[in-house]
Amino acid sequence: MTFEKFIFYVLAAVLIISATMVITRKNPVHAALSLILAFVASSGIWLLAEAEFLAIVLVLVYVGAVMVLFLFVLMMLDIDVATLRAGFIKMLPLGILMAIAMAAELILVVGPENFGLDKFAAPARHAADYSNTEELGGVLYTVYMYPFEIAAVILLVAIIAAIGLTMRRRPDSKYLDPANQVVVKRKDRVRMVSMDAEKG
Amino acid sequence: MEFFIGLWEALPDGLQTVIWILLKIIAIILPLMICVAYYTYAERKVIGYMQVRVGPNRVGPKGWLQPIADAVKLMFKEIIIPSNANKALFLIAPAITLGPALAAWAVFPFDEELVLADINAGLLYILALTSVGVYGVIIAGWASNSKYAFLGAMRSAAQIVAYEIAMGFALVGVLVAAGSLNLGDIVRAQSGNGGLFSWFWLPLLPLFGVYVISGVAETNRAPFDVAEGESEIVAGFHIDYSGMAFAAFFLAEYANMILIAALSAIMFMGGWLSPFQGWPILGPLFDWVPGFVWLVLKTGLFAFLFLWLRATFPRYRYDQIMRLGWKVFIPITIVWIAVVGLAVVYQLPWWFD
Amino acid sequence: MIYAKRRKRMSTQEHNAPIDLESGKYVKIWQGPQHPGITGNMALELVLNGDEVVDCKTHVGYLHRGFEKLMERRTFIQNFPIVCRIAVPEPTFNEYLYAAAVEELAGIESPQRAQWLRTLNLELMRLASYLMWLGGIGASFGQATIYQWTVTHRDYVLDLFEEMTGARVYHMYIVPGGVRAGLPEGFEDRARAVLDGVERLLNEIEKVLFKNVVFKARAKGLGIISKEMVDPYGIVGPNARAAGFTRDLRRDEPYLVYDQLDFDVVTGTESDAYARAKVRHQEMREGIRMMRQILEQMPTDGPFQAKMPNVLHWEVPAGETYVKAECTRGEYGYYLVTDGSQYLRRVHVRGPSYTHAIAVMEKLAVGTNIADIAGLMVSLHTYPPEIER
Amino acid sequence: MLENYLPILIFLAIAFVMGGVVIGMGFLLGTRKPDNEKLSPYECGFEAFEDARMKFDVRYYLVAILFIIFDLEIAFLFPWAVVLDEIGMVGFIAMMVFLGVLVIGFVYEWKKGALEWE
Repeated sequence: MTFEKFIFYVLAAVLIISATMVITRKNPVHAALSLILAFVASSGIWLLAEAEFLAIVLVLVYVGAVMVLFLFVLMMLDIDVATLRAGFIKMLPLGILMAIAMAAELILVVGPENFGLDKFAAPARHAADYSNTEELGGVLYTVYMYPFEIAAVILLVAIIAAIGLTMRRRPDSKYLDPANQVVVKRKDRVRMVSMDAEKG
Repeated sequence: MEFFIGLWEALPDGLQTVIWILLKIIAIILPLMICVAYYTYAERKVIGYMQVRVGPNRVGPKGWLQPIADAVKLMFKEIIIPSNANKALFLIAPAITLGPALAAWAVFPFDEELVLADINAGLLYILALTSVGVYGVIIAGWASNSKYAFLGAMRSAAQIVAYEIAMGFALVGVLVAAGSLNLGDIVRAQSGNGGLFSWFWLPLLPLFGVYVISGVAETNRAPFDVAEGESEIVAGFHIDYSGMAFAAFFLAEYANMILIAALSAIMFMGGWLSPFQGWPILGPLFDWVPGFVWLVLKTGLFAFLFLWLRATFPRYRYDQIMRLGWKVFIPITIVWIAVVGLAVVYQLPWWFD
Repeated sequence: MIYAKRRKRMSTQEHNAPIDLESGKYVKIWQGPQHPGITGNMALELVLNGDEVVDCKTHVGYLHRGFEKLMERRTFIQNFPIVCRIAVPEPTFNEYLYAAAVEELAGIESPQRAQWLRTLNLELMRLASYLMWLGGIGASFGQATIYQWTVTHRDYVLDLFEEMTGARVYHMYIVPGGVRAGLPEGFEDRARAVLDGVERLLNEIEKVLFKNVVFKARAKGLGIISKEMVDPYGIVGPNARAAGFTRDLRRDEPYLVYDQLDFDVVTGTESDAYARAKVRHQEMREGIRMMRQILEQMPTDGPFQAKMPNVLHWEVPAGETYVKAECTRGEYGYYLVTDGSQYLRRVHVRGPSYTHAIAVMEKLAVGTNIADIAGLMVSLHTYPPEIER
Repeated sequence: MLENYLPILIFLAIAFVMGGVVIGMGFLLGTRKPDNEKLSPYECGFEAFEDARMKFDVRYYLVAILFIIFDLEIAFLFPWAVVLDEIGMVGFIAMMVFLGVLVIGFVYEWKKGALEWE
């Protein structure tokens, strides 16, 4: 077993264990932390496949941004696990059915017939100065320009949808516009009054 | 002596490499820790003088041993774990904060050839690691099970939302100008006959400003120290920490400050390059100075700037940071990326030809 | 359009609904008594919705020492060491008011020179207290440097006190019938030097704090006291002046020698934290101007102590009086009742902190961000020891 | 390429071990005399009103969602920045269109007041 393989198995084990913990831990915060660990482990596996850009971006975007907010929402919501579990038994048969269906689909699509080791040769090892990012950039903005622009439109839709769904105003808030605050001059605030003393 | 050489040669190749790497890592971490210790001393002295007082001057000559005394004191202090805190997470949080702050130095080029791991995606790696560091703050705030700590964690998350986009855009500007994610290549792209005017701070001036300010925010320093906010939420996320558990947060904060200062030097101030490179008389005059010295000087400049900022500014409220990030920095950076992009496409002299 | 209207109505209903702590929407949190953002020892019980304060309840009593009762069991002269402890950072106003009230009841007239010395002492105290406060407003917004600067200069002012009275904090200088001592030789020049230093400091603070973008962004619009609020809430002093009232006892009902001094009343137009800070900053300059005049015009010889009866067996005639003066926080009053014996019958001290720190604070805190509570509290300039005496 | 990552792997391991060592040292050297009163949670000198694990109303949900979207956008910018000098004007225009679409979204959220955090 080479060192690389060893690392792969370690990461794979961490990934599987943490992924299992995501759905088994009772405390949602622990589950979210396990999910983060799963992301980190899968990022390591991608790195082993020499996809350094994707690996690091996975950490950067998912661990560094998405999960921070996810974790935060979980911490704040104070989820009542009991109510979540209320319909567990009732829904169990449907759940199992769905799980079997999904598993079957997965096996059909990514099963050994399509993704077996004999179907794919091991990726060629690249030299030390090989830049995965450059390879990606070279095609993404030229050959795949159209899907790339579609991605922009999808992100735009996401922005508009987010605003449409969650925007709410608070008429009672004492919000202050910082722009107005910083333009204040001394004469706006202080006035000197010169008056004669009243002889007491 | 010969025994050791023999022993060394008897080791398998793989182990030799690993030992070499370990030695190099120690050669990075140890000086870094000393820098952190004396950075805290420098902070107290500099801010002391700015506040018309002398700062620490009792332990050792002129207070030079103060950081050592602080470290020893913290080591012997009790680590208190509040009874309703989440014990495991409470103790993991400081390690999560400290780990990335140290590991980010792995790809840092100290000189032309002086780099531990010369990876292509160096900048991305540092960005990814520093974004992981925030988990320490959030987990600490949640695990302490105290409302002030929790408020600190909440603000920390708000802060990321506020500055990280602008910081990312600013870095993209640097990448466009340098054409590489490798930190060494970014420095090499700045070498030219103009000396310090060949560096990126001039063509990327708006991005430079945005990056330095976001860097201060990233390290949780004044005026963006809302996650700690002494007068507001007491000490924020680390309110319940004591002893070495607190020291870990402290070490991480200062290691991060040095990192951000050094990164600013690398990306905008020409890293190890001499400021007089290519100048008629001064250029050859300063040729003998090793690049590492220039890098340290530049890093020191930014490190001093962080202290200066702390002594000068009141604290922002975190919705104001958000306004700053989204309404001021993002428009600036987007426009400037377009400008730099055009300059690169048309190979505008003197920086992009 | 209709949708927008309905939504607006819904949210106002939500706002008017009483705060139901059990709804799980709100969080209760203590700020104080042990909190760096609280002046002195008092506690705020904050109800938060997110980070917005929706309700604020003040808890006082940590510093209750029962001064008013204690004073009824001591002779008139024995009360002197006590009164100055009522408001820790500015004891002199208590000394003056108590002395003035006793003098009025006993029918004693203090000599002219003592009046000048008292005015000088009170104005120095005002300066020292404002210096500390100015540092506090900086520190509460996270600017610790100002605090160090102002405390340094406050120490120089305390040096002057030491020369003048022999003590730095609790001077017990103003006694019934006059003051305890005249000025030492060369005091005027040293005092002028200190005042020049403070004036330079004020110019620097103007640049560093009042022109700072972050300070403006934090303090402007924070805790606005409207003109209508001033009288119902009993707001006095700089807090009321910042709201536009030209109310200053030194001007309106001059006591001591204020009618012989030339000074301006500083008023603001909108009483937010920034204006309150600015008004006080400007009042410090006025105070310095006044002290320069005092040092110039003060009689250098003559008695500083009126002829007094034996104070150890001093029986003050029966009567009652209310004496007031303008302290740094506004109108400060002593109500004394005597019954002709050696002891006071009843004392009541009316300090401005009582209304400012309790009623006004509870009102202004609602709707602000929890980050601004410390700044708001400091901007009202209250002393918890004076609230509960 | 992977050999470059070996030092990083070791460095990461050491960095996190360092974190553990620092805390372990605190436990090893520091005193440890816990008692109920010392460990009891408190808030500014009082006992806390309720558990700190509370429901918390955060004002910046919307900005946070927008943040994630823009973070993804930055991920698209990195490869572009690296290869811009190779792909030239075509790549530049492609990215400007991409950014333009997102700037429309940005202007929209600005005008809608989504960035006004009350």
